[in-house]
Amino acid sequence: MNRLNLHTLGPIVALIALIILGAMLNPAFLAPANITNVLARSAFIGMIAVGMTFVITSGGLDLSVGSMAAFLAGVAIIAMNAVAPALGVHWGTILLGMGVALLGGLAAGWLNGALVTKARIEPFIVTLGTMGIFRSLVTWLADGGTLSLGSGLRTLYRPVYFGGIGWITWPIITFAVVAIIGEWMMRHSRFGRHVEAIGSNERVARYSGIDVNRVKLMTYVLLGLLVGLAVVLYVPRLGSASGSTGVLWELEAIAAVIIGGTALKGGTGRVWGTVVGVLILSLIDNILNLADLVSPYLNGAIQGVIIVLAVVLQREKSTADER
Amino acid sequence: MNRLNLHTLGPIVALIALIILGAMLNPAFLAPANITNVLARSAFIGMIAVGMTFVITSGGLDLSVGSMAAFLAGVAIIAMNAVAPALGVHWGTILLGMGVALLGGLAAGWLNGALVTKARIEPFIVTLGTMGIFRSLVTWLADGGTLSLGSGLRTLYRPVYFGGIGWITWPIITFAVVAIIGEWMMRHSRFGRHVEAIGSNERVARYSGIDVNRVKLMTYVLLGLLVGLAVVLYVPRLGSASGSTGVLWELEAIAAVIIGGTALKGGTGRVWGTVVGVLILSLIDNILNLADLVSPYLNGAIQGVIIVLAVVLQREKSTADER
Amino acid sequence: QDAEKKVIGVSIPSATHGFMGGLNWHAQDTIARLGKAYPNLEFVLATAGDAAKQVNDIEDMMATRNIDGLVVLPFESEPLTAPVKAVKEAGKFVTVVDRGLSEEGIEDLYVAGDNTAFGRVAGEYFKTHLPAGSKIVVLRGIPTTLDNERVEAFQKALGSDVEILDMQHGNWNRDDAFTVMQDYLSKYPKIDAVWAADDDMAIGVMEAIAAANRTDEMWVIGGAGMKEIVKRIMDGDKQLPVNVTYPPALISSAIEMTALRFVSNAPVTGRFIIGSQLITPENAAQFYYPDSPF
Amino acid sequence: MTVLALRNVSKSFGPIEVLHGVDLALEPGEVHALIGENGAGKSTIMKILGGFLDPTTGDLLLDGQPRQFTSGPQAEAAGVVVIHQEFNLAPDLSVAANVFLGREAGGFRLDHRAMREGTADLLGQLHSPIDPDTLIRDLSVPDRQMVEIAKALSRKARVLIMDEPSAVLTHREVGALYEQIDRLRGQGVAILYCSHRLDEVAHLADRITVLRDGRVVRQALRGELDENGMATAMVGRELQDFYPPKGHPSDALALQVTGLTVPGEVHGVDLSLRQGEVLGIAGLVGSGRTELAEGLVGLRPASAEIRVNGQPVHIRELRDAFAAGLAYLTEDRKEAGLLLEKDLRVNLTLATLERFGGFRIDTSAEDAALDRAVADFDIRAPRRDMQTGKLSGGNQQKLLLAKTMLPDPRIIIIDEPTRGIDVGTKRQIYAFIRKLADEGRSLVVISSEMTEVIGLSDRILVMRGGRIAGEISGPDMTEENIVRLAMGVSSEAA
Ligand SMILES: Nc1ncnc2c1ncn2[C@@H]1O[C@H](COP(=O)(O)OP(=O)(O)OP(=O)(O)O)[C@@H](O)[C@H]1O
Ligand SMILES: Nc1ncnc2c1ncn2[C@@H]1O[C@H](COP(=O)(O)OP(=O)(O)OP(=O)(O)O)[C@@H](O)[C@H]1O
Ligand SMILES: [Mg+2]
Ligand SMILES: [Mg+2]
Repeated sequence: MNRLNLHTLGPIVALIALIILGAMLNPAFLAPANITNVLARSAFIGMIAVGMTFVITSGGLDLSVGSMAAFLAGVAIIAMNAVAPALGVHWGTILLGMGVALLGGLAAGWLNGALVTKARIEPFIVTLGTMGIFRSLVTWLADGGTLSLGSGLRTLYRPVYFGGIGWITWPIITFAVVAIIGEWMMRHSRFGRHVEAIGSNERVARYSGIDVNRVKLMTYVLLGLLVGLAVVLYVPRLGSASGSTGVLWELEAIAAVIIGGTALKGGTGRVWGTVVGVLILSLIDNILNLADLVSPYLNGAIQGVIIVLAVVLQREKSTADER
Repeated sequence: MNRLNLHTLGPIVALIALIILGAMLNPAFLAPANITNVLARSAFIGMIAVGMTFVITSGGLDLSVGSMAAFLAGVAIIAMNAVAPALGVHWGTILLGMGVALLGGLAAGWLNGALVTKARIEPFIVTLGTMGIFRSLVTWLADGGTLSLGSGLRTLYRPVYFGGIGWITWPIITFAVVAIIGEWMMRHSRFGRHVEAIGSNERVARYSGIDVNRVKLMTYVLLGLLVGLAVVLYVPRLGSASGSTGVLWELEAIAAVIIGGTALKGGTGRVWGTVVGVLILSLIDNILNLADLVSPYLNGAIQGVIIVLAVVLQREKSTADER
Repeated sequence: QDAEKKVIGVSIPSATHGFMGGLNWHAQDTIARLGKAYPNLEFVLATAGDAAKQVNDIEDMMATRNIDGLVVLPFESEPLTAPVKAVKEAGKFVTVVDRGLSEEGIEDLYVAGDNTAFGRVAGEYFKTHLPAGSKIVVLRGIPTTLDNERVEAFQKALGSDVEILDMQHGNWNRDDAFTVMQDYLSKYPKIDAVWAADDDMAIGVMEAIAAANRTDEMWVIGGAGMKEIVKRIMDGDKQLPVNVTYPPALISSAIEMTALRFVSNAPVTGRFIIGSQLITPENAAQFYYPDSPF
Repeated sequence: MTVLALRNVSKSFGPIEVLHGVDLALEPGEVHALIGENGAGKSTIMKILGGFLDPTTGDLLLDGQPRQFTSGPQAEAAGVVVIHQEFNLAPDLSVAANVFLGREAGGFRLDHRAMREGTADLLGQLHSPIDPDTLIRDLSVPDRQMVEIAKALSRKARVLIMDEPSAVLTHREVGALYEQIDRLRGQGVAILYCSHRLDEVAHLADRITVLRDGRVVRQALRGELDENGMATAMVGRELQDFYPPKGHPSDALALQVTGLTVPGEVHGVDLSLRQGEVLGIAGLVGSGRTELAEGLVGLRPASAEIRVNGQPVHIRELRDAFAAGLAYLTEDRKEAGLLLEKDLRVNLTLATLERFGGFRIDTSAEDAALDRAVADFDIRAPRRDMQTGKLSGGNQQKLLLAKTMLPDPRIIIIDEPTRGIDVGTKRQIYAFIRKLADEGRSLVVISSEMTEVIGLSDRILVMRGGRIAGEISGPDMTEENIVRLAMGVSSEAA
């Protein structure tokens, strides 16, 4: 493909620059332990951002993913705690919790998608609404506090986040699989093609016999499912959920998608770009922790500057042909 | 205009429904004091949302307004405190503070606009970046705490928020004036026409000799200026600014714009709709506080449901014509 | 002397409201002070906006900064328990500040305020200073376990003679508190007192009361000892009879004691609970820190 | 044996009825031409046949049976394929992806190769060199049209409905299109063909239906109607003197361009234009005519030395060109010319708003200007406040012309002036162009219709590969000469 020019390489250049910067600041940066940490923690936002890539590519948006994750984590914990006395501290209980998170994600995604496609409301408004709803519900379920997984279950479940094959932990593996499947779907599946077509021009897609509403609905359902999957890996990490879980994940996920080169108005989806975007965002945080800055109050400013710079790199074209 | 059909009336219907609901739930709702409170509180988001209407109509977006407001408030307070010893507790000092807020808003808006138009970065990314930057800067300026206006100045400045003509306080008056001018500009000025044209089809605008970049830049500058104006009225209210000032104002402003019937993809701006949207959002909060609900944890959920419902009302059309 | 370099990590929530701002300030101030006093001590400070970010920060300190000790103010207890435990298991010295972990016996040192006392002391003041049948309103913080503890203790200490008309979340935020209070004032024709539970919220609340011209009708009690509020108590402001301490400076004590462990080999362990005290016009001067941002 | 037919069909949009009791029958193996003035209802008929619109009253008959299509794709499943007057391509997708959109090859995994090859095949049949991997966004207007045609050919059509397929094509591509039409006719496909090029209709059609104001006014078989007859039937009166007489340009130079270079597209072009002159520019698709014009008026980065009335001017952006008295009418009406969602008034005055009031836009002055434009250019719109995108294609083009002329420019560059415009109006526009020249204005007319360039121009430049391949004037202005220069065949006469 001759489309792999500077424009597409932009995010990768930014990523490499960050890696070099990190390695220069602190030699421990490239140690396997740090790499494992960074990759594993990117996994949550990463999987969500892969789903978000499809939603955005089809011309949609989802602001609810962070609250949805908190809500699903809460519900899964409640479910596991509820059956634990009956089933015992047992993988069955955990599988049930996972099932609840995934099915819940499916249902939540479906709700968003149905409101967008059937009730024809702007995705921004729909998901702003459900964002408030999910956030409220988890706060209410937790009675303003924290929902925690029973400690027996926590111990059993823990390896799902911390274990893996050598230093490649399960979240890394899952994220990689999701990213590869996502990239494959965007490029090589009919679904991906239709998602791009809808984002590019919805009327054309409809005239070509594509079931536009179904495809759009599916993007939200897919995203919901991936949020559920992220929750499955998140719960063993912290073992709890509260009203402050997943705050601002939606902004991070959307930012990753856009940094990766997917246009916010839809039409072109780049899943691998999203992965790079997620890594860039995680690395910024990591690097800020590696070095001692003037003031921690300025972290946000440095983060902001780097995000903008990362994107400047990929906007090198366009000045050419049309102004 | 025969375009004043159900579609456009949607938000107004929602507003009236909310007013009736509020009056039914609590008779104090219609008391002048409450009306003054709600209107005056709406003024900040309201003025910002009017500016946001122009940005969104031209196809842009600004996520930084909340942090920008916090930053400008901080800078204005610092400036006033700094000159107070020299100038004294005096209207001159306050006018200087106002000038700083307005000029700062102009500059901040110009920064966003320039990054969007000159560096050609997606507005979402630019303003996500500056959002982090402004927020960090104000936290840093306040040393993590709160910047407070000296109490003499405070007393002098206070009437700018609380005073007015009878129960119509200055924020209400300013908001009304901004809304009217905004609506006028969108409908009757060349600038408004150009903004709509650019959002509708940027290429056509360019081929019509419109200086697309300049107009876009101006929308951000206008928004910045209105953020400055909001700050001028915000500071006298509590006389302070901190890292938590204006958090999520951007979401509220954008939501108000979209509830009001302006399309997120640009092309059609409805300033009066935005005003209605702002009032809807304020009223929801007010009603939730006035009514006795099951649990305050569920406020967010009810808010979400009402926002979605308010928009459902205006999505009645579209299914018609061509397939 | 080239004593071996020791690194102490400090992980705290970021300055999203007044109290945390004060805490951030004290943490930085202490670090700067101790860094000068003990050249062989190095400090790593990280601030986090949510629990997950805080876990990341601690992971990074372990993986890349090779810390010997950790001072942590958990954003939330539950999610931080396992990660802090992992730090302890790696043989590091652990100091937990303010919010206890959900498992006992992990930390070497525990320095905390007393949330229950914070609510109780306030509740007792209301109980003793209001006649039976009085009506009050309450502003709550951001929904968290900590807020729940305070409010429960408050309600328990208050008893049933005084009626709580309403409790809404002001999120420890001046603007939110202002809005909520305005609406309380519209809703309730008679309010005898307000428990704002936090000094930031108290500021918003008082502004709303002043704007409604009902200043004489009710008094307000905040909490945490913000300097402006303490000053007004010192000056004998009628509307602010007292305040309840919850000093952000407790982070300083925690960092200092942890540092002591590394410079003196003194056996520093145990639990230090800094109780909540009532600030009254008489004792206010000793709670007044004019340099702190809080 | 009729495949698809309309029986007594009427169609209303809101209160306005645009078709009145139309009957039409399509036979297999026959090319049926549908002609009529702009806004007569041709596209509407085609959309009804293709399942994109429902008739308000009357029936659609497929194989003699009444049938209701609920959507275009459903009609397509029944073998009724439409090439729309406006493009139906997803700009962010590649050519191959568009051709196979909704019917992608491959099982679980898309078969990119099959689709690429299939597309290359179809384009090959059309003698088009477009690379199947190019994004539609990067194609020129004529190339997009070729993709549309390829896309339609890839569908197994029993009925092929083509709404002005040739309007944006040049000579050579039109030839390839005819070839395919002949092949399909041979295979027994029923073809409904709409065009404003009457020579084309005479050449292709086995049967002609003439529509006027939403009514069928004439049906004829091949040979029964010549071009003149068609025009008369369409317009309802005789048309004479199709092209106005040539003018008498003065010697004063209105525009001098030296060394115009648009990087990668146009290489050092010199041209000059006299006052009162109509200069034609001809060439094949991709010869760089549009780039030349857009570079000249500041719409593309370009370098050149430009003099207007002898004074040097710097044109860096379009506004500079406007200020120097230049105007440019784009060939890309939908993407660059008109705001399809906005009403007529907004579009008309968009480029000249500063003329309508100072601080406040004077809407009544705008309305007056629209009244004048509607009269001058014969714009037929059912309602003034309708979306421009709902105007018929030809009327959109007239609105665009009106918009371009509104600033009263001295030098006017028109890229494809009569694309999709009916004969009657074309004549008006030609007369109008000549009138402008006679008033002392200067015009550059870029056109892919050779008869038009020849009939209209005082002098013709022919472009090839971004350069001027030659200049012809007077009696040398013949199709043969133009083709020879455009294709780079050396002149036999020399
Ligand atoms: N969606 C619509 N809403 C309202 N009016 C419409 C709509 N579509 C078409 N019309 C009107 O119907 C009439 C017929 O339009 P149509 O597009 O069929 O004309 P046409 O014969 O194809 O003309 P042209 O040669 O210019 O393409 C026109 O007056 C047009 O404005
Ligand atoms: N935006 C673009 N990006 C890449 N290539 C383009 C773009 N626009 C046009 N081209 C290519 O540039 C060449 C010149 O096309 P253009 O259409 O401008 O020529 P032209 O002589 O004006 O022909 P016509 O007016 O008949 O289209 C073509 O090969 C076209 O495919
Ligand atoms: Mg037509
Ligand atoms: Mg061209």
